[in-house]
Amino acid sequence: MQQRIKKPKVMIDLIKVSKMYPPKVEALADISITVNKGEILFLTGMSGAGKTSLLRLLCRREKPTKGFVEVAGEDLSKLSSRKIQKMRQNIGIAHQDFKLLPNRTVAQNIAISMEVSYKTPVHIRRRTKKLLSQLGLSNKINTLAGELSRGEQQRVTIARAVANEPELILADEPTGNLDSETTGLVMDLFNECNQKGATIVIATHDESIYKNTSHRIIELSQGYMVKSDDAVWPILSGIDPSQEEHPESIGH
Amino acid sequence: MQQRIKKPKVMIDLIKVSKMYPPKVEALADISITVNKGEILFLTGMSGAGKTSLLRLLCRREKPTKGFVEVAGEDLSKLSSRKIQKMRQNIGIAHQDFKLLPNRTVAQNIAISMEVSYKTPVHIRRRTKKLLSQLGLSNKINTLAGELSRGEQQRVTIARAVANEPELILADEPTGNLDSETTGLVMDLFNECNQKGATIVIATHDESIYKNTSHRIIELSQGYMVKSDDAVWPILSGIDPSQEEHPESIGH
Amino acid sequence: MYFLFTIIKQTTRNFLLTWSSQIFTLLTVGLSVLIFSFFYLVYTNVIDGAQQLGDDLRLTVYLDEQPGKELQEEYRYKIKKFDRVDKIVFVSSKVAYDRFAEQLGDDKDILNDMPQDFLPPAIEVYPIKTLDTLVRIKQFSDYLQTLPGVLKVQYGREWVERFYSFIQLLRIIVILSGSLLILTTTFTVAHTIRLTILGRKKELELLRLLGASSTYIRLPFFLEGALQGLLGSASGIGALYLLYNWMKLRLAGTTMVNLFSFSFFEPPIILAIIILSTVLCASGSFSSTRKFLHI
Amino acid sequence: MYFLFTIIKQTTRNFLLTWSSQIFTLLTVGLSVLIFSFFYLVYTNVIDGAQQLGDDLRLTVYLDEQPGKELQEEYRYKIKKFDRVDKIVFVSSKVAYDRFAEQLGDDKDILNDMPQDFLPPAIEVYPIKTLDTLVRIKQFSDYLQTLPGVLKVQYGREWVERFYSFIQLLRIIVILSGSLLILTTTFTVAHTIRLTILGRKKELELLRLLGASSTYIRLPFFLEGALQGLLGSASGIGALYLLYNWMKLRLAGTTMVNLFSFSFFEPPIILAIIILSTVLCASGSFSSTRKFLHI
Ligand SMILES: Nc1ncnc2c1ncn2[C@@H]1O[C@H](COP(=O)(O)OP(=O)(O)OP(=O)(O)O)[C@@H](O)[C@H]1O
Ligand SMILES: Nc1ncnc2c1ncn2[C@@H]1O[C@H](COP(=O)(O)OP(=O)(O)OP(=O)(O)O)[C@@H](O)[C@H]1O
Ligand SMILES: [Mg+2]
Ligand SMILES: [Mg+2]
Repeated sequence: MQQRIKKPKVMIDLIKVSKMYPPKVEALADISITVNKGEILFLTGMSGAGKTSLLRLLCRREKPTKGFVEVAGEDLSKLSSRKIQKMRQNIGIAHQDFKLLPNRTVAQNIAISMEVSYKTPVHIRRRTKKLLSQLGLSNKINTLAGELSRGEQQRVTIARAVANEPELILADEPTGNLDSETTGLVMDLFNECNQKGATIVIATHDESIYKNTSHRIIELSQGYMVKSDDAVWPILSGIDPSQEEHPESIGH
Repeated sequence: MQQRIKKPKVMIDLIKVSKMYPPKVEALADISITVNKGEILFLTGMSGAGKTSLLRLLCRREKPTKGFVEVAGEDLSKLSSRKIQKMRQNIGIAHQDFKLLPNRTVAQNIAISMEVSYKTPVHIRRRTKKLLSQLGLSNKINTLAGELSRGEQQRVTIARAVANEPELILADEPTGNLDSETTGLVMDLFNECNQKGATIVIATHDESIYKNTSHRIIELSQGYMVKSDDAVWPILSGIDPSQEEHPESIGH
Repeated sequence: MYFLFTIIKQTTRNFLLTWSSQIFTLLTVGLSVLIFSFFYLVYTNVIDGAQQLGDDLRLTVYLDEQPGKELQEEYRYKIKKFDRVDKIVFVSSKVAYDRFAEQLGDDKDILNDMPQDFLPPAIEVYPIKTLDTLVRIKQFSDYLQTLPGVLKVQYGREWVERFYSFIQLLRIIVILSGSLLILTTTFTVAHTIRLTILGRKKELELLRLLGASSTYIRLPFFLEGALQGLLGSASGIGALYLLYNWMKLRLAGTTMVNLFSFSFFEPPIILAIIILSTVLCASGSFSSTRKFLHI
Repeated sequence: MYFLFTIIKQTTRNFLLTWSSQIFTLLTVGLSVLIFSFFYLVYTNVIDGAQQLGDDLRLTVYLDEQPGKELQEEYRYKIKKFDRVDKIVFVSSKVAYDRFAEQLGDDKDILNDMPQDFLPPAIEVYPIKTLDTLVRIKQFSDYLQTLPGVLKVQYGREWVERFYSFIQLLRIIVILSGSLLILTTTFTVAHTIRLTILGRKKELELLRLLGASSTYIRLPFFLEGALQGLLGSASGIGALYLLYNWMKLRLAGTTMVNLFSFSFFEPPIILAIIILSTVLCASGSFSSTRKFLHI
C-alpha cells in the first residue's frame, strides 16, 4: 500500500469515519471502507442506517466528526474551495430527493451539470438526447421537470448524475420510484458507465438490483458496518470487478 | 346496482375517466374502476403509467378531462368547495413526493392533519406517539422533518396520512425508500387501518408487498387499464376483502 | 371546538417559524409608516411656517381725510364684508408722522417745519393668510380702491405674488411627495407580504390538500397581517415621535421654536393612521392567500 | 471556452424564468430612485425658491453726508472686504427725496416746502443670499455700523430672522427626509433582492453540489443586479423627468414659472445617480449569494 501504487488504484478511502449530527444523532460510527477505481459498490441497510450520510461525506456536503475521507487520493478536509469545485465536477450524484429544478425543462436540468464545466452546447445537446433515449424519456425532453411523474424525475436525476461522464458516481436509492423494467434500464446505464471506467457507489434497499451481481455489498446498521467483504477485495489487483460475492438477503 | 344498495358499499367509482395534461399528454384513458368500502386495491404499472394521476383525481387535485369520479357516492365535479374540504379531511394521502414541511418537527407534521379538523391536543399527542412507535420512529418525534433520512420522511408521510383515521387512504409508492423490514411495519399499519374499516388504494411497483396478498391488483400501462379483475370482485358482498387472487408478476 | 385554540396556535407558530421574514416585514411597514407620517407632519407644519413668513403682508389704504368713529366702523364693516381679515388698524396722520420721524432717527429735526398732518391717514388691512385669501389679494385691493374716500391702495405686490407662488409650490411638492410615498409604501408592503406568503406556498398547498377550511388557512394570515400592521405602524409613529422630540430639543435654543409653532399629530389622527395600516396589512395578507385556495 | 456564453445564457434564463419577481424588483428600484431623486430635486429647487422670497432683503446704511466718488469706492471696498455682496447701491438725498415723493403720490405737493436734501443719503447693501450670509447678517450690520460716517444701519430684523429660520427648517426637513428615504430605499431594495434570491435557494444549492465555481454562480446574480439597478434607476429618473415636465407644463400659465427658476439635474448628477444605483444593486445582489457558497 505504498503511495505510488495506491494513488491510481484507490478511488475512495474512508478511515475510521464517524458522523454525529448536532444534538446527538450518531449517523455513522467507525466506518472504514476502501473502494478501488472502476469498482461498483452496493451500500445497503435499513432506513436510517446512514447510507445517505456516507455518500454526503464523499462529496463533502458534510464533514466527518472523526476520521478521514479521501477521494482520488486527496484528503477532503484539506482541499481548498476551488479544488472541491473541480472535484465535484468529477462526481456525479443522484440525490435521494432528486434536487431537480421543477420549473426548468428536462433538457435544462440535465444540461446544468455539463454547463458548470463549460461544455459546448452541441456536446450538451447530443449527450442529453442520448441519455434520455437510453432511459426511455425521449418524448419528455422539453417537459418541465415539475410536470413529470416521480419515476420520470428519478430517471432525469440519474441522467444528470452521469451526464458529465464523472469518474465517481454516487447513486442514492436510484430505483426507489421505478418498476423493475425501468430499473433494468438504469442498471444498464450504470454498467455502461462502469465499463468506461467510472467508480460507482449505489445506496439501495432494492434487493433485485444486487441479488445476482458479483459486486461488493456493504451493509450498514445504525451507523455501523455489519457486513463487509473489504478484506477479500484485492486492493492491488486493479480495475477488475469480477469478484464472486453472494449477498445475503436483508431481514424480512 | 341500485342507488340505495350502492351508496353504502361503493367507496370509489370511476366511470370512463380520461385525463389529458395540457399540451397533449394522455395520462389516463377510459378508466373504469369500482372500489368497495373496506377493500384494499393495488395499482401497479410502469413509471409514467398514470398511477399518481389516478390518485390525484380521487382527491380532486385534478379534474378528469372526461368521465365521472365518484367518491363515497358523490360526484366530485359537483361538490362545493366546502364539501370538498370535508371530504378531504376523510381522505388520507401519502404523497409520492411526501409534502412534508421540512422546518417543522415530526410531531407537528403529523399533527397538522388532525388540526385541520380541530381535534383536541390530547388526542393529537396520543395518536402521534402511537403511530410513530408503530413505524419505529419514536426517537425522532421532535426532530425537524428536514433532518430525517428519506425513509424516515416516507414513514412520517404515511403516519400523517392515516393519523386522522380517514375512511379512504391513498398511498402513492409508500415503500419506495424503505427496506423490506420497514416495509413490513408500514403494511401492518395499513392492514390495521383496513381492519378498522378504511378503504385503501396503494400505487406501487414493489412486488413484494402485493405478491402474497389476496387483494385486487390493477395494472396500468400508458394510461390504459391492462389487467383488472374488476368483474371477479363481488360488488355487493360488502366489507370482506378475502378474495383469492394471484397477481401476475409484471414484466422484468 | 378547538377552533380558536388551533387558529391562535397556528398564528403563533407561523410567527415563530418565520420570525426573520416577519421582522423584515415589520421593519418595512414601520419605515413606510414613518416616512409617510413624517411627510404628513411636514405638510401641516411647513405650510404653517411658510405662512408665518408672510406676517408683514398688509394692504395700506390711503384715505383723503381722517375718518370719524362712525366712518371707521363703516370701513371696518365694508372690509369685513369682502373677506375675513386678521386685523384692521387705522393710522392717523399724526401716527404716520411719528412713525416717519422715528424712521428718520437723529435727522427728525428736519421735520420740525412740517405740519403734523402732511402725511395722509391710512387703514392697514391684515388679511387672514389662507391660500384662498392670497389668491384673492389683488381682487381685495381692487375692491378696497372702490371704497369712498380712498386715495390709493398699496401692497408689496411683487412680493405677495412671489410668496403666494412659493406656498403653492410647496403645496404641490408636498402633495406630490405624499402620493408618491403612498404609492411606494403600498407597493412595498404588498410586495413584501406577497413574497413572504410565496415562501410558504408549500405549506398552504399542503393544508389545502389536507382539507383545511378557508378560514383555517386564511385567518392566521389575516391575524398576522393585522398584527404586523398594528406593530409596524405603532413603531413607525413612535419613531416619528422620537424624531420630533429630538428635533424640538435640538432647536430649543434657536429662534425657530419661538417663531414657528410645531405640533405633533392629534390623537385621532394617530389612531386613524394605525387603524388604516392595520386594515391595509391585514387585507393585503388575507387577499395574498387567495390564489392558494384553488388546489 | 464557453465561459462567457454560459454565463450570459444563465443570466438570460434567470431573467426569463423569474420575470415576475424581476419586474417587482425593477419596480421597487425604480420607485425608490424616483422618490429619492425627486427629493433631491426638491432640495435644490425649493431652497432656491425660498431664497428668492428674500429678494427684498437689504441693509440700508444711512450716512451723515453725501460720499464723493473716491469715498464711494472706499465704502465699496470695505463692504466687500467683509462679505460677498450681490449689489451695492448709493442713494443720494435727492434720490431718497424723489422716492419719498413718489410714495406719497398725489400728496407730494406737501413736500414742496422741504429742502431736497432733508433726507439723509444712504447705501443699500444687498447681501448674497446664501445661508451663511443670512446667519452673519447681524454681524454684517454691526460691522457696517463701525464704518466712518455711518449714522445708522437698518434692516427688517424680525423678518430676516424669521426668514432665516424658515430656510433652516426647510433644510433640516429636506436632509431628514433624504436620510430617511435613503434608509428605506436601501432597506427595501436589499430586502427585495434577498427575498428573490431566497426564492432560488434550491437552485444555488444544487449548483454548488454540481461543482459550479463561485464565478459561475455569482456572476449572473451580479449582472442581474447591475441590470436591475441600471434599468430601475434609469426608469426612475425618466419618470421624474416626465413628472418635472408635466409640472412645468401645468404651471406654464401661472406666475410661478417666471418667479422661480426650476431646473432639472445636470447630466453628471443623473449619471452619478444611475451609476450609484447600479453599483449598489449589483453588489447587493452579489453579496446576497454569499451564504449559499458554503455548502
Ligand atoms: N402536471 C403534469 N403536467 C403534464 N404532464 C404530467 C403531469 N403530471 C404527470 N404528467 C404526465 O402524465 C403521465 C402519467 O404520470 P403519473 O404521475 O400519473 O405516472 P405514475 O404512474 O405515477 O408514474 P411513477 O411511477 O413514475 O410515479 C406521465 O407521462 C407524466 O409525465
Ligand atoms: N441533517 C441531519 N440532521 C440530523 N440528523 C440527521 C440529518 N440527516 C440524517 N440524520 C439522521 O441520521 C441518521 C442516518 O440518516 P441517513 O440519511 O444517512 O439514513 P439512510 O441510510 O440514508 O436512510 P434512508 O434509507 O431512509 O434514506 C438518521 O437517523 C437520520 O435521522
Ligand atoms: Mg438515504
Ligand atoms: Mg407516481
